[in-house]
Amino acid sequence: MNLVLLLKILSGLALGIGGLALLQRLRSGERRRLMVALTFIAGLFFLLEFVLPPGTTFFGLVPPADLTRDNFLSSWVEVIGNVVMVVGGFAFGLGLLNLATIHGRTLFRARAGWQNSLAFFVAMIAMTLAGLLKDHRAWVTVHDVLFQGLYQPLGASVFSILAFFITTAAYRAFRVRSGEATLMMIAAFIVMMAQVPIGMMMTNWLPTEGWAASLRIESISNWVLTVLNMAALRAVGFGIGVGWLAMSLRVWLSLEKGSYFGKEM
Amino acid sequence: MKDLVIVWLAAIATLAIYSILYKENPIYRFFEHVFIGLATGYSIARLWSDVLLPSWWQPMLGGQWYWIFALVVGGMFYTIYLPRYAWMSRLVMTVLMGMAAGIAFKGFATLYIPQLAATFRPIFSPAPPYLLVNNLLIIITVVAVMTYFFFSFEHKSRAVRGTASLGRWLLMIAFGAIFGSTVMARVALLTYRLWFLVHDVPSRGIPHL
Amino acid sequence: MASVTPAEIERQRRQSRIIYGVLAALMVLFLLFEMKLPFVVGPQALGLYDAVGKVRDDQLVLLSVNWEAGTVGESMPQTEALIQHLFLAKKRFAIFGIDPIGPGFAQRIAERQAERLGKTYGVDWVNWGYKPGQLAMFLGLARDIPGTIKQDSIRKADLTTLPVMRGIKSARDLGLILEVTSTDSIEIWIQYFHGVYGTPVGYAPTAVMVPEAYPYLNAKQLVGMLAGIKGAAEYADLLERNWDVEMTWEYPPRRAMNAVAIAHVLIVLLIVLGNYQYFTRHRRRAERT
Amino acid sequence: MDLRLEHASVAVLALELLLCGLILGRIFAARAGRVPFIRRIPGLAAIDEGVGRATEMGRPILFSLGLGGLDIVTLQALAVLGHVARVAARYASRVIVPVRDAVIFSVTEEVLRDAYTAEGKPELFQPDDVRFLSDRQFAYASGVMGIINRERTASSFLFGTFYAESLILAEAGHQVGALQVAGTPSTTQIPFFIAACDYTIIGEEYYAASAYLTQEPTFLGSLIGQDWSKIVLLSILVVMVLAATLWSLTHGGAMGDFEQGVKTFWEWFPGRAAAGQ
Repeated sequence: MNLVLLLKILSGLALGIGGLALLQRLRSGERRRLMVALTFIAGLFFLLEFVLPPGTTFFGLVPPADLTRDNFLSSWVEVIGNVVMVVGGFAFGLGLLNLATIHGRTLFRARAGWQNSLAFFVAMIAMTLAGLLKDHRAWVTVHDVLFQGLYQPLGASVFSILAFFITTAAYRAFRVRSGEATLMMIAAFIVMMAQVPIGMMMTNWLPTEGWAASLRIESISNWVLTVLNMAALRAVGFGIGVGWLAMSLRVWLSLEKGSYFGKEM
Repeated sequence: MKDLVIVWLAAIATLAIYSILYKENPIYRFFEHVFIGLATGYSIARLWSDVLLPSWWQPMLGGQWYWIFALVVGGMFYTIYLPRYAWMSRLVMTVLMGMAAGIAFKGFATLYIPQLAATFRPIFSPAPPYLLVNNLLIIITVVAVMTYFFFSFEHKSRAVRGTASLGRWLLMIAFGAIFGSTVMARVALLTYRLWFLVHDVPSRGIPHL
Repeated sequence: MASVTPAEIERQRRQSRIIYGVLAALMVLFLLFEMKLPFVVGPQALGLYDAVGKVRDDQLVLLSVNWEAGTVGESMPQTEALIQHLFLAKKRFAIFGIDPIGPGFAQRIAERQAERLGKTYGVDWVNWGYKPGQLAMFLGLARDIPGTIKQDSIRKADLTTLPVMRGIKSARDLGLILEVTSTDSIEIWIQYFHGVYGTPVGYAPTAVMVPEAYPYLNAKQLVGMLAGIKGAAEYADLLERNWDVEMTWEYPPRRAMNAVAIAHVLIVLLIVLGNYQYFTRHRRRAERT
Repeated sequence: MDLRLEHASVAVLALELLLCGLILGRIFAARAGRVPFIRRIPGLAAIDEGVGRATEMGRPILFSLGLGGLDIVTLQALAVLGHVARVAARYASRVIVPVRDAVIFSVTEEVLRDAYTAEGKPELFQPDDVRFLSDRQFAYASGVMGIINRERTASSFLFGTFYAESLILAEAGHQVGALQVAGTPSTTQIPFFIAACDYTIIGEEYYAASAYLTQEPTFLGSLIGQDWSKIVLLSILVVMVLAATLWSLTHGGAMGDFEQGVKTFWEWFPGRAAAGQ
């Protein structure tokens, strides 16, 4: 790294911190207005990128990268995505700080379960090092042991607990206590049976071609999934889409109320 | 030797997780903490090597000095611990929220309009009759389910009430189908875990003398 | 649903423990011992099996492998079944993927099976390794295979020098594309290979992805499908019935499927039992009032 | 249908302007005093019951925000959290919030702190109750499962974006006898919530939560606007289905040109030549 670059970076840092100090001098009402403005501008960028047709230039000055697909804002979407990813990445430290506080306190005050907190720290540090240094020969073994011996099987085991839970949930939920529960049960039964040979046996005597083939349990299951299920999910989706749009609109225009919004600074 | 350690660690870890099915216990608790520790370490390593190193550190040292501002902006998150400056963390947050909101206009179009257009199907035509029945059912389902989600009427009129409850029934069929179609995938996960315990552990975990 | 009394919670908890125990015990039993459960092979697995048989000698099979450690329990037996069939039926094939993990798994399986069945790397099969899955790469692959892949991933040899690649230049020389996957990567083969060159495409997704594949199957854009572990078991059954060679498995799909099937049976029985209890309890309550 | 909509076409723009106009119009009408009525949503009505139960039993409440990052879905979950926390503060109950995203973490802490302060009990807020667990799906799930079992939570609220871990969280809560309310726009997870929770908020009801809980005119108006928007979508749908049927009858069932027309309609804007090229 050359000295000039280092100086540039350091002065950038000073500039940034100076900027923050200036921001701090804003009065309460100004802060609020600044936030409303920033929210609006941030949303406006994505709105404009969508609304301006491909080929739009910035007063003829900034041409888009691909005239047939992009407008002049399009290439910035990726840049902004990158910046957000990096900035969001720095926030990870907040989570880390929280974990370290909770477990550190347990550990140093030797509260009940301090062994677990110790295990947490050891596992975290070892995995961080192994992950960062996995190309060094000495760390390959550590990485493999931690990754294949613990991390992966732990994840797979937690995931597979779902098989147990889906069984007890089905046992409790699928009772014919109401018309709705019955319908849900019948649909689940058909689709479940269509997945296993024992279920397929029920209708295997039917031909695989012609109209009678559509009475095979796989066909019925497929029909439930691709016609009824698809249509119902599509309709739910339209509602969710409208709700999403409405809430986005409120957030964008700072019309949102509630705990985090509209607070005095 | 390494393989032996891996197999046995994996076996113990698996059993420790399953032990919560009986009840919460110190062994589960221990492995839960180990897991969260490993996951945190894994995330740190991935964050550095997949995000910060290639998208921030390298470009910055490559001459794009202005990437240092990302650190300053990222630092603003940490003001939540300083009451006098805490509002600054909200400043970053509002920008992120504004973005999340602005994306919705495009998202609504690309996610839902193609689905809307795909529903424009004839319900009567000289084409094969079963397709038409399906088209009709799809339209009825979409209309009924959407009616169920109306909020502004207490479903007073009989037509609306009837359509809405039809919508709810159709929804339940759909949910049942989703439930049923997920069972095999989940059971298959468990099957492989159990296979590991009853087959791989004895065959790979016991050294052949 | 949330129960009020601690006694009721404890009762449900005991009940759950019994169910968990029975489920695990039954599945282990069916994994350890080869049970003869009733079994049928569906038309989709059969379609895929027949498609492999129809590949001509001057053609290559492209085995695209895009799965990770998370779906080993479904994707590995699918891959293993297909590789054994390709070797036995003497079809040349190339392993390929859009990230390094899948082809790595497939290579290990192929190496083990090749050793057992006496097949030679570079002659009977090849590993192309992986290429990041941009559209441009796929379009290049369709037009010019050796020019896009350049080297194989094991020996780093120029693709054109390997006997397995003789006469194979573009998508026209591919007799079949098999996609074993846990991500949505099938469309590109359908659109740009089947759609443009008419190359048959076979699909081996995980169980959760199966419903999305039906539109393609109905439109005959896919020659067949292996639906999760069930598909692998069906394929294993077809192999065992049609070939006089013993099949070997790192994870035997027929046994796994037996375990899966017994779990399904248990769930259905539990639902029936639950409803029976519900009715009897209701009747008792009705009699009392 | 395969549409190219990277940029808004005239039709898309017109539709979105109409929907946004309806929503904004209803919001301002409601703010001006025309406060509308909305129907009962059982799952949301049960939220206070869940908090009350925790108070009665003297055990904490668990509130999971799901796996989403900072997006609209999570913001809605945070709004529900704000309500739950205020009711909890009123009755001096604890709310434990396991979080999986560090950006969300800072917002969550503030939402919780504000709720306790607003109820005049800032001293009840325990910073340790907002816990960052892990950004890895199943590490998060294992952590939440552990918390539910150890704290024997009296009620669980599961709001946000969920994936396969939905049933792990819901079933763990069921096992300790928690009263559970779940709400998510992740439709494929709803069956599991229905199976294991007492109340499930389905689909768009999720976005009705703020309106229902606060009865704030802005939200109520927005909800009415959403209803009108859906009527617009339904009308388009019905008209186009009739048009398709008419076309089919007059063209012997050949739908190719009709579909091309629909595609052109949705994709066209000045300057774009023929669609589908």
